[in-house]
Amino acid sequence: MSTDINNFTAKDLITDQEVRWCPGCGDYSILKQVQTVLPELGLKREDIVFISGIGCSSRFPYYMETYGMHSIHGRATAIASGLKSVRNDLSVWIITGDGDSLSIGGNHFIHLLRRNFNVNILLFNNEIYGLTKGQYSPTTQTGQVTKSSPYGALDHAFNPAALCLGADASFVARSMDRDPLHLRQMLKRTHEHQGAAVLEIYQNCNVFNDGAFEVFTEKTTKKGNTLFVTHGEPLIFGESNNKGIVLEGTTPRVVDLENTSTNDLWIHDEQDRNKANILVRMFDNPSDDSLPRPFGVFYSENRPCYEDLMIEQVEEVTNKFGKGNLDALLRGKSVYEIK
Amino acid sequence: MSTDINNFTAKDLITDQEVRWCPGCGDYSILKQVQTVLPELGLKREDIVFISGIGCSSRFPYYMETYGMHSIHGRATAIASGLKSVRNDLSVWIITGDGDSLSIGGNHFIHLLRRNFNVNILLFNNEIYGLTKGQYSPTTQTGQVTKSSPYGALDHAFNPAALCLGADASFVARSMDRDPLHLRQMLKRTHEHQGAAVLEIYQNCNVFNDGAFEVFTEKTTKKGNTLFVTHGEPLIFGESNNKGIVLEGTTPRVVDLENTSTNDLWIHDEQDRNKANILVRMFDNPSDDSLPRPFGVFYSENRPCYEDLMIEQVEEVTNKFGKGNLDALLRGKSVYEIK
Amino acid sequence: MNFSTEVKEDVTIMFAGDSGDGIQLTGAQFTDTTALFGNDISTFPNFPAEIRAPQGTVAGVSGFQLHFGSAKMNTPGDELDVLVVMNAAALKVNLKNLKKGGIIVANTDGFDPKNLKLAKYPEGVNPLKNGSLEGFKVYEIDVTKHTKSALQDSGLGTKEAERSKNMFVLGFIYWMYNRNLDNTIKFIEEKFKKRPDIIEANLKVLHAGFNFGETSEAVGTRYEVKPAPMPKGMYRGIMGNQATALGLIAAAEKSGLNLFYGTYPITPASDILHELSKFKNFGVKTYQAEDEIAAVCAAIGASFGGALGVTGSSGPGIALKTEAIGLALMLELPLVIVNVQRGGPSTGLPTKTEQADLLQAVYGRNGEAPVAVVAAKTPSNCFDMVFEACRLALEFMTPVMFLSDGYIANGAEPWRFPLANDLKAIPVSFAKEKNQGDKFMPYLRDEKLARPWAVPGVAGLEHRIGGIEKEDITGNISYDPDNHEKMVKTRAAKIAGIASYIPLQTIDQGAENADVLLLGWGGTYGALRNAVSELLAEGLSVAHAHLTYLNPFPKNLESLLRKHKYILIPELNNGQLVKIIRDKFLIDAQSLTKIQGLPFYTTDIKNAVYAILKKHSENLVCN
Amino acid sequence: MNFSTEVKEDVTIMFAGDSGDGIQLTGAQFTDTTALFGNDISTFPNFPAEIRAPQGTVAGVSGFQLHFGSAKMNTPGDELDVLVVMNAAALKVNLKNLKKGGIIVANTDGFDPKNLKLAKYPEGVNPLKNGSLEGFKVYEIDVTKHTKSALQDSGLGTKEAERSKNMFVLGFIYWMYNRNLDNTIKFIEEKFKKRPDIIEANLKVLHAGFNFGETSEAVGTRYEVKPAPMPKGMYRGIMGNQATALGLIAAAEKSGLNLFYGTYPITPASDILHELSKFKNFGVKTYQAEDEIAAVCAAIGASFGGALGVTGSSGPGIALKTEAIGLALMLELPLVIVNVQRGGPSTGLPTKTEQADLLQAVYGRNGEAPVAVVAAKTPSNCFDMVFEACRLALEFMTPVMFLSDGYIANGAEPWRFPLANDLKAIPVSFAKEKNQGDKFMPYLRDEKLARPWAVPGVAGLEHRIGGIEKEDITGNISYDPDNHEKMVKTRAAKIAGIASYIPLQTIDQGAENADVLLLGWGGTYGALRNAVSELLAEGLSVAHAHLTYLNPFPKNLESLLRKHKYILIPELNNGQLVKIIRDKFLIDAQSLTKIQGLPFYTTDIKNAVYAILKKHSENLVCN
Ligand SMILES: Cc1ncc(C[n+]2csc(CCOP(=O)(O)OP(=O)(O)O)c2C)c(N)n1
Ligand SMILES: Cc1ncc(C[n+]2csc(CCOP(=O)(O)OP(=O)(O)O)c2C)c(N)n1
Ligand code: SF4
Ligand code: SF4
Ligand SMILES: [Mg+2]
Ligand SMILES: [Mg+2]
Repeated sequence: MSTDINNFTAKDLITDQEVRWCPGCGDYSILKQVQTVLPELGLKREDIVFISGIGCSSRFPYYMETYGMHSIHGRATAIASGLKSVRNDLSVWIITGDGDSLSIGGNHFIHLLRRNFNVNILLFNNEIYGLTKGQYSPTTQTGQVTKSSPYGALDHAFNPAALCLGADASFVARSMDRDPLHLRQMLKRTHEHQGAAVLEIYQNCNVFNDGAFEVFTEKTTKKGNTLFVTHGEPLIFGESNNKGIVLEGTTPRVVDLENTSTNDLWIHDEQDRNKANILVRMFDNPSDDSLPRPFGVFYSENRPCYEDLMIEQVEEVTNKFGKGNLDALLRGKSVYEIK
Repeated sequence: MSTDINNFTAKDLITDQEVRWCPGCGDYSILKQVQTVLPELGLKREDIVFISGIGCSSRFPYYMETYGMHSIHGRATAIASGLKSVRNDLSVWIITGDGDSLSIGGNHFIHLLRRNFNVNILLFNNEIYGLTKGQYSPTTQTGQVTKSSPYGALDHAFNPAALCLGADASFVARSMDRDPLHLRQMLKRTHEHQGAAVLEIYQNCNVFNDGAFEVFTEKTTKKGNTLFVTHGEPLIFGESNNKGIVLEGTTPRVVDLENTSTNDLWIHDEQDRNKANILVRMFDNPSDDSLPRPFGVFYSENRPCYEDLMIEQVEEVTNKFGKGNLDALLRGKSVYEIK
Repeated sequence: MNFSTEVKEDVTIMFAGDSGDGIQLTGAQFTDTTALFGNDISTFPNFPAEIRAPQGTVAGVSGFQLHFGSAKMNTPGDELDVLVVMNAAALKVNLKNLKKGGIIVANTDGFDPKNLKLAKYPEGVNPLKNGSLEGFKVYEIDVTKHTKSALQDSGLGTKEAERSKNMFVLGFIYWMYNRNLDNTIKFIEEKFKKRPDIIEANLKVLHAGFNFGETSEAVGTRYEVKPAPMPKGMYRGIMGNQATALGLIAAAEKSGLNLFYGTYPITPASDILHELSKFKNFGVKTYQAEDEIAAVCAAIGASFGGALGVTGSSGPGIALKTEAIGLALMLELPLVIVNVQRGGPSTGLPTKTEQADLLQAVYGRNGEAPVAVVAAKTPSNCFDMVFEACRLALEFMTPVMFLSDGYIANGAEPWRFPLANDLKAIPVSFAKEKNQGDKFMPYLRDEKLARPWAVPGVAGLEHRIGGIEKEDITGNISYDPDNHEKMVKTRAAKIAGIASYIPLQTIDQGAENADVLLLGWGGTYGALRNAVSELLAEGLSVAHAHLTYLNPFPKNLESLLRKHKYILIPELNNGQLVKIIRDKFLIDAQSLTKIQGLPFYTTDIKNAVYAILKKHSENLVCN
Repeated sequence: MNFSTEVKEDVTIMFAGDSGDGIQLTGAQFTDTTALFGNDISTFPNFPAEIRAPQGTVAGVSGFQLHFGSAKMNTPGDELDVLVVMNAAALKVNLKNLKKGGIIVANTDGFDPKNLKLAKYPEGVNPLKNGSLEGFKVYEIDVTKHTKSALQDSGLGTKEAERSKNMFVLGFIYWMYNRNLDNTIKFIEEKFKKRPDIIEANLKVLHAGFNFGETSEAVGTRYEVKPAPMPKGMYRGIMGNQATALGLIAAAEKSGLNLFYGTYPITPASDILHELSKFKNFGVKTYQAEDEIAAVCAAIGASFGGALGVTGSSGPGIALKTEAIGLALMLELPLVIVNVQRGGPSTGLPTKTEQADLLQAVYGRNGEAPVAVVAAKTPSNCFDMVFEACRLALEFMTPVMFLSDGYIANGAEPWRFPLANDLKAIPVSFAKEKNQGDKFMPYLRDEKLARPWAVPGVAGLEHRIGGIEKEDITGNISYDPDNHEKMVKTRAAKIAGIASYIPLQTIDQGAENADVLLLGWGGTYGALRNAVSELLAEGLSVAHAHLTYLNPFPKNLESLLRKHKYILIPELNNGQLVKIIRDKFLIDAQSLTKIQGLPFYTTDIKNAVYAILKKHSENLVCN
């Protein structure tokens, strides 16, 4: 990263548009961290593009003095795929909500992951539809009372990270609006990954789903309920880092570090998909609520990016047949003359 | 299952419509097995509904003398969700292709799995678009030359079973057109499962993708390349059942049964999601092609069905507020009289 | 007291303030009380743009406009008589709509430097102080101070105390219009059942507001608005989306079917989902699908299963449903599609009103794909027309599009609600047996050209349907050329034939052979009715007909139109109905359009009529 | 030899047989050879319904119809002069189209009991034997036997040998029409380069067929069809979908852009994808998306990035794209939407042709959402019109819908292809710098009302666009009522303004003031042209104008129409263009429709014209 490229600061990323989220909304913090991190990534500002769908979170591009598109509900991933197909030189950031990406946009989302376009997906998960004023989303907890579920939501929620892994995502991570430092680290990792990188960000919607992630974000409960994973490090958490996770066969268990050596703990390996699958499922089993919720990079895999494959194929074919000649194309293989 | 309910035979399921698949198509065998199994399930014929999308495979309902709908591309799952919401008494079978379910229909597919409607999904995977004459599908192998990929497909294929698990499917199984016995067993299991059951069926499209599953279906190669899993049984395969699979940590390895006791083998547990995730990923690692491809029921979980939850909620609310009275509803809470 | 009482025919009030100021509740309370008093009322809430803006800004202003009076109120009013503002931003946004000489009630606390700055008034400018409001009657009240002092012994914290501000304003306005507090007292007691301290506080402040009017020297005039001569009967207030929800439930009950509502949230249609989801005890099933395609498909599935399948959305969501609507019309299953129109194209103006989806409703599908289209003209008419949509869908085995719009969906009016018994039953008969010898023919038609509805579960009626062209009568796949032509024509004839089963078109007001006929449709009814009333009063030869059946049209529409000299078609779009009318009847109908996300004002329409009359004055004279 | 030679103006042949019989290849070879000879040609392959049926059945019949002659061939012919059938099913399907007195060439081996049964002839009935073909000239040839005996020493197995059957038939027909074998010999040598044995076998059988004609006593007449007086130049054969693909590549080259084609396979549009995917060496990127919504969105993304973004589909897929097309028009980015129309509604008749998506193209979106619409009239015209679509999209920064249909998409004709240099360049200039002082205004427009195309990567032009209504000039979100009206009107004016940048409408044939003007559009051109030629030859006062620009219309359309007494609009739908014409011009245009998945026949059109002339004979006489 050469310094002459770092031609902008966080301030330069602020647009002339008034930020219009509700006071107290978690989106503010995420905006702030993104604006803080971007200048440190060695990018030119003009090469950065934010593409969003529709939702509170999807207003994000209006607040970023970069190129941007606020598209239609659920389609940011599809639009970004086209953009990346023709412009692999750009740094493309997709901003999407839990409804935008996992409900209406679910199909484009999983297909983008499968194809592995080199984009950064920031999934603002507030477990609710914010913009349309409070209906349940595919990540809303079963039983929750919302505008559209006055007697409790019946739906079983997606586990977004598990869905990503099932769709062959090459990078899956999680952070939260209330932990700026971790969020910035994760934003960097997301950017650095070559391929489709999903960063799920727990985001508080203080108007329609206040406190959904309280246990993970509030000082009093955070340490006991969150597990920050780091590649090569043992899984440790707890009030005074006094607990760890061991893997018994394929089953994670909480252990007390007074009785267990950290050497016996599960050592996080970002490249191990099987373990990543277990990691992201840790809190899915309601019968075992002692397991903390993991944050960090769960999985990271190197796999060719779709847009690079496209370019390679164009080059290969061009090498084989020579650069296309329009006249030859129009003539085709079999011509005749009328004299 | 009382005999007076078994009022129909396989023959009664044949319609007056000419079956119009290409000669040699794997769809014929699947049709035959379904017609064979259905009368044994204790269902009334009039309670059976086949719903399909669009594709060669989706012509299936026309050949079943039951209720049926040949809908639009990718939407059979969505239509079935509505039908099941109002008619939990019906046995609903969804017929879909790899394009129909995983490409255009991907979103409805994963959402149906998440919600867990009690339906049977038969996914005819021929790794190609048959009906539109041979374009690559989301399960086509990377590099394959097809009508739409004359220089080889760039796409990374989905692992359908892994995608299903990521989407919280409650039942995932696999069988193939060329193994009628196993297919019939799997059809029964699929039916028996209470909840959304996905049965992926490897189906040969002899016109556009002939031999895609040859190594698994042909006598000479089948035994060495397939692994039939059964709940509670060790994972054994090979020419003379001479090989087994052990789980080292979370990594499956092939062992020779001459050196390893079957007691040390991985014992299949349908209820273990973590192991199921490893099982369905076994052949994903191209560097390890010694691992066989598994068939059978990979995962099965008991979870409430969506339509039952809907009914329960209607009942609860009705119990609480009494059966709705239209006059009271029209009056509302605040009325006044003009005299 | 030194105040006089003035009698007024009608009054338009706008309550405006920050999203957090309880404006919508205040408006609703005033509405209820005024309805109980016997006035006719029309209301329209005006929400801020989708995302709540920081407090005090122009973007965050929430408004509630209501129009009440001693006659039929057709619209929430064009211009305001009274503007109640809780802060500077609210004044800034709404002042332009206030009549010359109108009243401003301003909460001075909302005009402190901070609020003035948030409202983007230039440094040092306070509109209350700089003479800019000359020509209006301004009542400046420090509502916050009065509220606090009313509550000083209540033990409530400042924040909680301040929340009752709106009650002070409400009390004051009640006083101004001579209203009784009983209804609101009852409401407060009900709402805060579990918090007696809050009840007490709110009542205190409400009375304080009322008494402030009574005792303050500042206010010189009280107003009296006599009850309206409304038809006798039982009334309630109703909003359009609510009426749509009730209409659907009523149709389900009257047809003996279960209602299935498949939808995906979208402004301004979501409230129908919210409303319906409350009524599970009617057996209603609401299904919030993953997207609009899934929603309509689920409704089709439900309909296949014998339920009343309904799906609802707004423009962008309707666009997504078009392929599946095509399937439904090929399957010839009943399906009701609710479209609460909003400003477009694309995401457009989601919270604003428009009528620009008519052509999409009539023509927006691949292939020859006719569906029936109806539209509601007022909030309460949503009940009637969505009920009609269900009736047509069930009687003709067809998709029916029901058009509402943001204006009537969120607007409210008094509704003389029907008794369940007075609603006509919708006869539905599922196929029970074979209909052609020993065979069941799923596409054998009745006299309405409707096919039988055979739902799974009946032995012997097993059959398959699908989206490929179907053979006449058998419903089997058919690629036969003549059969295709026949089926296309039959589906078209079925929809056209609906004309024989809907009411004839009537003239709403005016003569049968006026110089100018205003032909409207949907949510512009109130504005057109007002305008035509006034034009008639001026002695002009105008008439008004309002379409609620848009495909097919009532049978007599052409002859009705031909009796008038000039046809003017006012629409909140760039001219859509006018295209269909011109094509169908080759009548040189002219278009009056407004594309501002706003309803028509009376003057918009009157001016257009004046212009026509002027332009053609010669023709009209020599006649 | 005892045969005579008869000179014919034109001949229509149908080759028909089982899907496996190599019918399409046979037809294509005959086409090429005949084109080289200098005849004009029009061809139309007729595939079986989507799924291959068991061999020998009626559903499995594949056909290739071609019409060649000494004049301009506008259609593949209504009725057949010659029907070549490889089996009984092929005869059964196609006999009804054979002219009285026409020739049947029948492979007797395909009329064995098994084949007769598969073709569902009643037990014991063989149409070749029961006199039912009286009135036709029937040449019965045991093609299989001849083929086998030609190859008896070839060493090929029976199966492989039988595969050359089609070459025997081709050789025989070449003989019948006095054609030279060279072109096909070259083709075979090329195609089977790696299998000399196959080359030898095919050539043997080809010659055997030719010699059979020469030596067989059975055939009495040979035919001569003289070359057509075609404009001088270099020709090639081209199919519509192929022409569309080439047109897109040409437009990309001539605008200096990279072509991005986002699509999802669907009949009959898929071949455009297949074709384009071959030409990666032109920098073409084809993207087979997960569905049609993703396909159009990806094209929008590509366009945002500065590529020529194109998406293609057929009716059901286009329906799915409507929401995103609305976004593109709001973003004002170039986008070409290719719609190869097929029989509808819903899945409809996927392999058949229809023109029933016009109203969807013009009106099928939510809100006021105008896009430009153009249509191709012949296979080769697909090249010109899709090129035009690209030009308009790029010059006006707008979505443009290009309409093709199954008939011209799969039909072929000789094409005097242009030189790359003769194609007009499409000037594209990306925004390079700020356009208003030190600011970049993404919605500042040029004289065509087009906004600048500023692609990511240019420092200083950073900006945001989206689907919410945008403020004039700045492109910021705006909820302002007047701005919305202005933007709606501006977008409409931009599209309407295209009329100044397209050619005026011309009369294709006939007088400028005929009694009857046939106004057609799209793929019916050939049929209309034929019919009008014949009517003119009969001395009737008819004319033909054919629209390729459908929104907006050419500027002079109204005045052109008004010069004719009666306007008849023939369409392969239930009357769509006619609606727009009647609305726009209040002209009592009449509709002629055919909705059979088939093209018009000359007689369909002639009869309609006779009927009009008869009905109005009084008016026409007294004139
Ligand atoms: C096609 C379409 N359907 C529905 C909507 C309405 N809509 C806008 S945003 C949204 C969901 C927002 O939820 P989420 O994606 O979680 O974003 P959030 O507002 O919570 O950040 C919906 C349903 C729309 N704009 N377009
Ligand atoms: C909306 C829409 N898009 C595309 C198509 C065209 N289409 C029909 S079937 C099909 C894919 C078939 O593949 P698959 O689902 O794998 O079924 P198969 O034919 O292989 O059994 C496609 C693309 C369609 N009918 N409708
Ligand atoms: S509604 Fe929720 S998510 Fe949206 S801006 Fe407000 S707090 Fe944030
Ligand atoms: S194309 Fe393939 S999948 Fe379709 S019917 Fe033929 S063999 Fe079967
Ligand atoms: Mg959300
Ligand atoms: Mg397939």
